[in-house]
Amino acid sequence: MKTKAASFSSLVAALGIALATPALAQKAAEAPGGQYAREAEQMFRTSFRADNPTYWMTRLEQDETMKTCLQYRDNPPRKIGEKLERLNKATVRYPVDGKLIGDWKEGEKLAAVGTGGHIGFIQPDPAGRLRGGNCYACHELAKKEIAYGTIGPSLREFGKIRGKDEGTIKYVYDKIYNSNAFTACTNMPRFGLHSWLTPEQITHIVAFLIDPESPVNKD
Amino acid sequence: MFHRFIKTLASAACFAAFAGPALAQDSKVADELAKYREALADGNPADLLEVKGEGLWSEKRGPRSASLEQCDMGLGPGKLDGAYAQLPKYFKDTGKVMDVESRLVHCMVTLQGFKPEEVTKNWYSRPGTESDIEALVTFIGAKSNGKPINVPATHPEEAKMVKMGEYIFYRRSGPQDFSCAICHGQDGKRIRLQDLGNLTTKEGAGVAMKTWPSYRVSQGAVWTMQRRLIDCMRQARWPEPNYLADSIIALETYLQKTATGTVMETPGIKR
Amino acid sequence: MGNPMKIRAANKDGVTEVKVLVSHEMETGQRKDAAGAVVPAWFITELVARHGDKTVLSTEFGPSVSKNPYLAFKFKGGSKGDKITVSWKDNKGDSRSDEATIG
Amino acid sequence: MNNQRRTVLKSGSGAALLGMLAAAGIITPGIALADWNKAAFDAKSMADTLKALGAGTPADSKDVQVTGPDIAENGAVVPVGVASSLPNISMVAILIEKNPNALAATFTLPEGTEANVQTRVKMGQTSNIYALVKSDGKFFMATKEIKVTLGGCGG
Repeated sequence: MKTKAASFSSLVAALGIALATPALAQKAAEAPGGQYAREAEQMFRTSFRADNPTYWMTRLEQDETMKTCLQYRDNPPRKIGEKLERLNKATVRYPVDGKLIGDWKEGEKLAAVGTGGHIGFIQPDPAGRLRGGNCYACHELAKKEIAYGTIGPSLREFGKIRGKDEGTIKYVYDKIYNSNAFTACTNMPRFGLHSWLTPEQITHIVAFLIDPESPVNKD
Repeated sequence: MFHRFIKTLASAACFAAFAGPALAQDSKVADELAKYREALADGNPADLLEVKGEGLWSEKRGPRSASLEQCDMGLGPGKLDGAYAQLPKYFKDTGKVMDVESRLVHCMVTLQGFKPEEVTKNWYSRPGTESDIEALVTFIGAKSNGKPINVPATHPEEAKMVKMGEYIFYRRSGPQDFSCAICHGQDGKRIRLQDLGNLTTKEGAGVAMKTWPSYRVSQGAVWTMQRRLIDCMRQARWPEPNYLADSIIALETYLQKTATGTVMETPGIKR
Repeated sequence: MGNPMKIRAANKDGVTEVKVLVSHEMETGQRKDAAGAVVPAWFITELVARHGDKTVLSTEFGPSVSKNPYLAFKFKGGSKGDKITVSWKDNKGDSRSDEATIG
Repeated sequence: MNNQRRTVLKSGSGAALLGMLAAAGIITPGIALADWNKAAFDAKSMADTLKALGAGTPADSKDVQVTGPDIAENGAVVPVGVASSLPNISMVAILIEKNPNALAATFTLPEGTEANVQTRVKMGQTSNIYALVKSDGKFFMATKEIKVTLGGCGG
């Protein structure tokens, strides 16, 4: 649907036909920033202190996935989305011992922690502060935690419903490692790709979701 | 592809199965949160700062021993009623699109004779260090209370800033793949228990923009819009843009244009 | 001396309701600054409200009262135009008094 | 950490310092009135706090109400109130069980002041809040749990 609208209006634009295209189709076709996109990128890049550490500034770099998602407002045409998914699928790395399900208790802690990784001068995190998955920011998980977000789907009783077979375990691991391997431009971060979480930490979160003893699946 | 379809189905089923009790629990949580927010609304510490800002506005200060009463915030010298609600806008005298804070700093420099680095040194407060800018912006903001936000962005420079703000809004980067849009591009979502406005709609942007500046209880301070947006970027784990950076003003212009027509209710009080 | 308080007092059916908002850090003494040093405790210890010369409330605070303390209470009596005086002092010896008129 | 805090309180405040300041004329005697109940505010547990307040083991009472939301969106500012229909209430106190020091505030109510006060407190975590009142010289108590929730962006 979106793809059609996009190609239709670009065709219109290419032919230079002054047609009253529906507002929606026009909006879907234009990349954010329109003719000023390049200038906006330049302006954004020069909004920071010149003496910032290099590793801070690398956080502004965009890989192909980020650039493409921006261009399509996180809603890429199907073919382009599939290409991104293949690209991201190829990045998934596994723990050396090959075990994809870890300790749910560790996973429970990581799911609740939203701190870590803040840089800058105003409120940076102290060096070495635990970086969590911050899963509750977006997902419902254990019943007892009422302060959960709704940006992502509810994952309550995930393991109970989806089972604990190898395929499910691998899917969950891969999804946390690189969410874009399944849905291009999803809101969910690519935790493994960016080394935000280690492969081992990801196995703990997998356990938190799947282990029958985990509070996600009990009580 | 088929695999993905199955997954989607399964998660839809998961949601449906638990929608009943989850919603009941959610509505009780929502009621209690409403109670919490209501209890805070009467007695907003931002009111203390507003009084301070009013004093600072008329006090003769700086090397030129001048007050800010001749400052032109876009409606003419000294005209503050509704001024906050029509910013950012293009100013001929500087040839730039300016927001309330960059314009205020401009006045403190040109009228009072302060050096820019002097006035922006404490652009936000820390425990034990107060910020004149926070107090002044709280005062200026309150002067737009009850006025509709009005940033049509008809000047070409303003229209350009709106587009550039839109670009930054959707721009993803950093170790969490964040952009403004991933949290603020949909209706009816929340992060933990905090409602997330869809800032791409008039309603969502309106609810967000009308209450700033706002006292944040988690921070024990009033936050200006610059502080709010710079902190969003900190939370995205990016480096902090400079205070008064054009990219922040561009985002403000984009958001204020989207919110145009919404009646201001400031200072607000938030988590 | 601190910043001025915001005091509101209103009489209704012979009862005066007083609402006070105080500007104060209320530092707990448990927070660490960016360099990791403990920020010393700094909080209001006592706050007294008077209607004319008569004390209508005296309170003692510990550091777990919130930053910029808020207080609301009611007393019998008071009429429009009467003065309400609120005074506080903190653990560093700082103090302040402000007044409001019952409306 | 708590020890450091206590040291600060010992050296930086307390009746002695205020007395000195009052004597030196730095603060007016009119303001340096009552003695801040250091023992009660320094106490950690509920039991020690009650002891320091001279309250012993107060009876639970349905005629005492702790008001406040069940859920606090942030622990830094939690609105709480105490109200009671018991006769001749001369004192009200708010205690937070799981805070490092349980006592948050005490209110001395002269005759004519209603047993109905509201304030805002800090809570380090989800906890029971206790309201203590002194009615006709006897102590009574009521409790309510307030859940403190985390914010989304992670601080």
